[in-house]
Amino acid sequence: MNFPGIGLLKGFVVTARNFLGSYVEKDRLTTRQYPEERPKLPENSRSFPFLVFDGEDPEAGMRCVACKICEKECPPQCIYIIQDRDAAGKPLKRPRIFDIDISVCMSCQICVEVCPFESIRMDTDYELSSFDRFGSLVLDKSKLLKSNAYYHGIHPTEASETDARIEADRKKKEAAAAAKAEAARKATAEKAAKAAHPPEETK
Amino acid sequence: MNVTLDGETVVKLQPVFGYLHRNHEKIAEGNSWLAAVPYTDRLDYICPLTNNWAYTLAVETLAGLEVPERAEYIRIITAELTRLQNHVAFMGFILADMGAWGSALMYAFREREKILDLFEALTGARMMCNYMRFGGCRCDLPSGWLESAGQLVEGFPAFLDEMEALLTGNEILLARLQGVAPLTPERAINGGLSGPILRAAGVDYDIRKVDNYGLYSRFKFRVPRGRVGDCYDRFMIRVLEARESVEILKQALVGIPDGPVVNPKAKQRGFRPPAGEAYGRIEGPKGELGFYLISDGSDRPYRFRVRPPSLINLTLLEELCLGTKIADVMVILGSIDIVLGEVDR
Amino acid sequence: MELLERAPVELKNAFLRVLGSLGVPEGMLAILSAVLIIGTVIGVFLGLFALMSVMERKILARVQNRYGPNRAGPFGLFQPVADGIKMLTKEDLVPRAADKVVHFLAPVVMMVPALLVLAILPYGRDMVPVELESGILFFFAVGAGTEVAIFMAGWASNNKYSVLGAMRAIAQMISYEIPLVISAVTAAMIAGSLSPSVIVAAQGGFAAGFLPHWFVTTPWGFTAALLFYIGALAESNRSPFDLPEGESELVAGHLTEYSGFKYATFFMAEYIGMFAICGMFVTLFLGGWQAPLPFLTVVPSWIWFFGKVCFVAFTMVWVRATLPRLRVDHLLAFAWKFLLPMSFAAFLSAACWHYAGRGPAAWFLSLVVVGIPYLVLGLSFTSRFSVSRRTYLFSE
Amino acid sequence: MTEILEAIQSAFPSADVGILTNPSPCAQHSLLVAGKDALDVAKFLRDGLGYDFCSNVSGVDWPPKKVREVVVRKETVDGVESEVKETIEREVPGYLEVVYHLFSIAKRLGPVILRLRTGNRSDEVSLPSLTPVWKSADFQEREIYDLYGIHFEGHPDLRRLLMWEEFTDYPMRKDYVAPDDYEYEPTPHDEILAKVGPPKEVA
Repeated sequence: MNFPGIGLLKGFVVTARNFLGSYVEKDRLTTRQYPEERPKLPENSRSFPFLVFDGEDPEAGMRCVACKICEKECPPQCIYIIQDRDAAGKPLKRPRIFDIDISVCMSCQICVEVCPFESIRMDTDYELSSFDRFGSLVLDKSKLLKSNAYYHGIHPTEASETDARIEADRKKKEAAAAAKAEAARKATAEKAAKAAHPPEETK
Repeated sequence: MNVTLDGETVVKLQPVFGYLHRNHEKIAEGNSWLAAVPYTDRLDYICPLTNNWAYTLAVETLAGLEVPERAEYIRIITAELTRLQNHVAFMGFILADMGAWGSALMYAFREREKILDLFEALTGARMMCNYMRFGGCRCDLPSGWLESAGQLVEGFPAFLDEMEALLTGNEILLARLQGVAPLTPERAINGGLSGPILRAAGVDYDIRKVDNYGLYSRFKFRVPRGRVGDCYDRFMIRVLEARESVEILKQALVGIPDGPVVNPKAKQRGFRPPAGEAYGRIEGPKGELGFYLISDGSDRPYRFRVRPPSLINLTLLEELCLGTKIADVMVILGSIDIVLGEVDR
Repeated sequence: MELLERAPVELKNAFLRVLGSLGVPEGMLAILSAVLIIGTVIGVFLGLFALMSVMERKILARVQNRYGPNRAGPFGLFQPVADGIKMLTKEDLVPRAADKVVHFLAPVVMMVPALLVLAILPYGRDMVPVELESGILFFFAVGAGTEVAIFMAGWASNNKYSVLGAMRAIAQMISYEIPLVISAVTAAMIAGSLSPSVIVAAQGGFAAGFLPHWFVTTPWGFTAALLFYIGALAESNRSPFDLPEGESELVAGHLTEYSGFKYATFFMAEYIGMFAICGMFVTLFLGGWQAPLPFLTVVPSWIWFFGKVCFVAFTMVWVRATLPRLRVDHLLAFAWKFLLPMSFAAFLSAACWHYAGRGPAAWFLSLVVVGIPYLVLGLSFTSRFSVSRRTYLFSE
Repeated sequence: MTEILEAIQSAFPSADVGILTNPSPCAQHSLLVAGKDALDVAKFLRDGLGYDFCSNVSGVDWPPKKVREVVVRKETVDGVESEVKETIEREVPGYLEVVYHLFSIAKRLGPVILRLRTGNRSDEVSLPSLTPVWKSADFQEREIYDLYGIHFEGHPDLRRLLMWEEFTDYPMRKDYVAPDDYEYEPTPHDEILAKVGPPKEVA
């Protein structure tokens, strides 16, 4: 049986230690003074999606080919894509309209995972408040497109991995193309050879 | 809740639900299998990672998918961290329900914040993690993560000691909790209670031990259970469970092997499990979290059912509250530890 | 220093002399003097209230490892101004079914006794606004008026939470008034007077050259002080006795239907009442305006008084940050089964101390007289629940 | 599973119980029980076999569906026997189903899955409530009543759980059409105000 009141006194000691400790120990005061102090976000941190483009010109370097996989897979269906067409009405491999309604988006990153062209990625910008409930929260292509350099700035590891993968893909494709060209060249060479050496030689 | 009072004594109590209802099950049935994962985060938003695990476990049971060993370790680590932060937050919330001006709550959140920082470093989001995938996890641990998790786990018992010094001997807290709404094991089982509440009533039933899902059979840990089943036992069981979680974490952080984190055979996009049905469940921090899935072989679930521990633990609320004082109702509700996102779905 | 000690009184007198030399009639001067005193006291306490409302939040925050308000002005000191503006510009809501007259009067009735009781506190050497022979009696008699106000607020709001809060408030305040008064009477008995000034004077001087003669240094005085402190917490509806407000159960209790300036008035009255009861606590047990050590007597007496009041108020915040709220039946059981017998024990102990000659032997005698009932009552009170750790079963 | 079925059949020879196999790799087969025997079987499962923990109760909607079957008929036309393949479209009537997942706490067994089916989806929608056997089915059966419209006979307090009382449809049925205006919610607020009348003057 304890002396009555001891439990209460222990509690008072704990709170007093926290009161004094908050002036001395730094790790007790975990609050950040937001506009002045900004948190250093971990690399994996994510807010809303954006589109990556290579090089300088957003339109030219756009990786998106308007395949609409992200539009289909997006759980809350917040992505809206219309494919671009040329003057003849032939579909082009780029979107004419690419909108993301970030008031609906739930930052789940599924669009990033399903994108086969490494085009859509997660941003880390969290200061997106606006006075307009609908208009300014729908991000269109001009607001969504951000350079690969920006992507390297916010997710360095992931971006270099992506670049390496794209590079590998390109090399593979080039190799395939080269092989194909080689094969084609060989074929023509053989044909030429055949033409050069008339059939009678094989007799 | 509609509470009928006689003076300060409760004579009738009817919980009223549905203010947070969004028909999660219908949404999931209209989406692909993969797209249901981020929605499970929003069930019990205090502990998203265990929700992810329960759903992926059910899908893996349904499709017969294997999970690589490293992924199982990561799942156990994140689930036990989730349990820690849930139980710690519980200690704070029940004190706030008792009117203790949030000191305990703030200490609890101070520690919880550190765990959430770990989650953010791993998954990219603090609460809506969306981390687990069919047959594994989405990405591997970032470098240095295990070390910082190890540091946190090392320091955690000291924090639990501090909380206990503040709370468990406190005479006012004892008077408020002891003897309030005791529960017999038979009623608890019949009422479908699960998790810490069931064990507080003296029932030795922990799904981690019973089903041996994941790799829990490799870890040495104890399952505490109470003798009285009152609010104080429910409180203490969580404190003890948090200590056991620390033990599991210590073992898991040392023993984690190298390897892939996701089964390469598992297809995430356009995932089509074979037709059939499966019920998968895990021991969530709040109780038995189960998913009942029926597949008709297409790319979206035919039936997607959540067994929400928070809702079913409320079954006996009226029984527990009858005859108590109105102030006890808050404490009893707090001791059941519900999250409304899961109750109403 | 002596000048500073006399400064408030001398300033007033000088001002009146100037007015007198300007030909203001004698009767007018007396009234002006009173008005000056009242204005100063109310002004000081309103200032204290403003300071307290921000300091309380800062202390609570620090206990909880937060910063607290630090945006409005330097260190957040203009927070009360911002709060005041917010409160004044808010809509004043009156429920449709409320008793509008009583609803309106309740905050006023709350404010009046809180201000009246300030009259009899001795703020410094020879600084008592109203020198009443039976000041203590006046204090408790008038102070009890707040109960009426709380019940008025609860009843007139016509709201279930308010009525429950008001019911709790009445039960709680009446129960706690008894131990409060009896422990106050203990001090009055030893001092031999109901006048606050005499009680403070009785605590003057130092034993062995440095130990102050404050009543709190004796076992009976310490017990009575503790009881008075607990009673004071309950009387001013402070945590852990904030059942009438009980925000996790009753929304805001009797304050549920109040908003805007009426709410602010309630809030203000509660804090000023809290300061008043802290002042009474200091007067009765902490030696009023007496300095704690001989060489510190050079510091003006009123600074000591307000310093002690602020210290007591700080401990009240500390208590609030630490303890959960009691349940209503525990609350009443605690008052009637523990506090009341303990206050009688303190009373008896004080008598023993007095008749045993007030020396060290008397000190120990009174410790025994008060200690035995404490152990018996405390253990019987806590035996209803097991304070020792329960054991739990583990399965591997 | 078969032992359980045999135990049930030996206890209730007249009971209409069968096993429904589950093609999934997990092989969680279930017991299909007719509504009239459900209460007896449930009591036997609880008291006789120790399945004391009813974990999960879910409703499933099986709307009527068209099944195409290829039937081979022999036809004799003009003395020549020929095989004619004919596609018959047959309509399988729909029904609602309740699935109970049972576990045994003491024996650590489970899940035993119990399925009850209604006659159709419109008028024969009552099933016996198993809440008297397992209290834990209380809220879940209410939820199924709310979302699927299965009427549980013998339920102590069958009201809507998640939707509001005035709501008429059953949202979890497969043929439920969500309204366009999600935010519309009929509140009786205006009616109450009309009933109360103009504010009363206090003298």
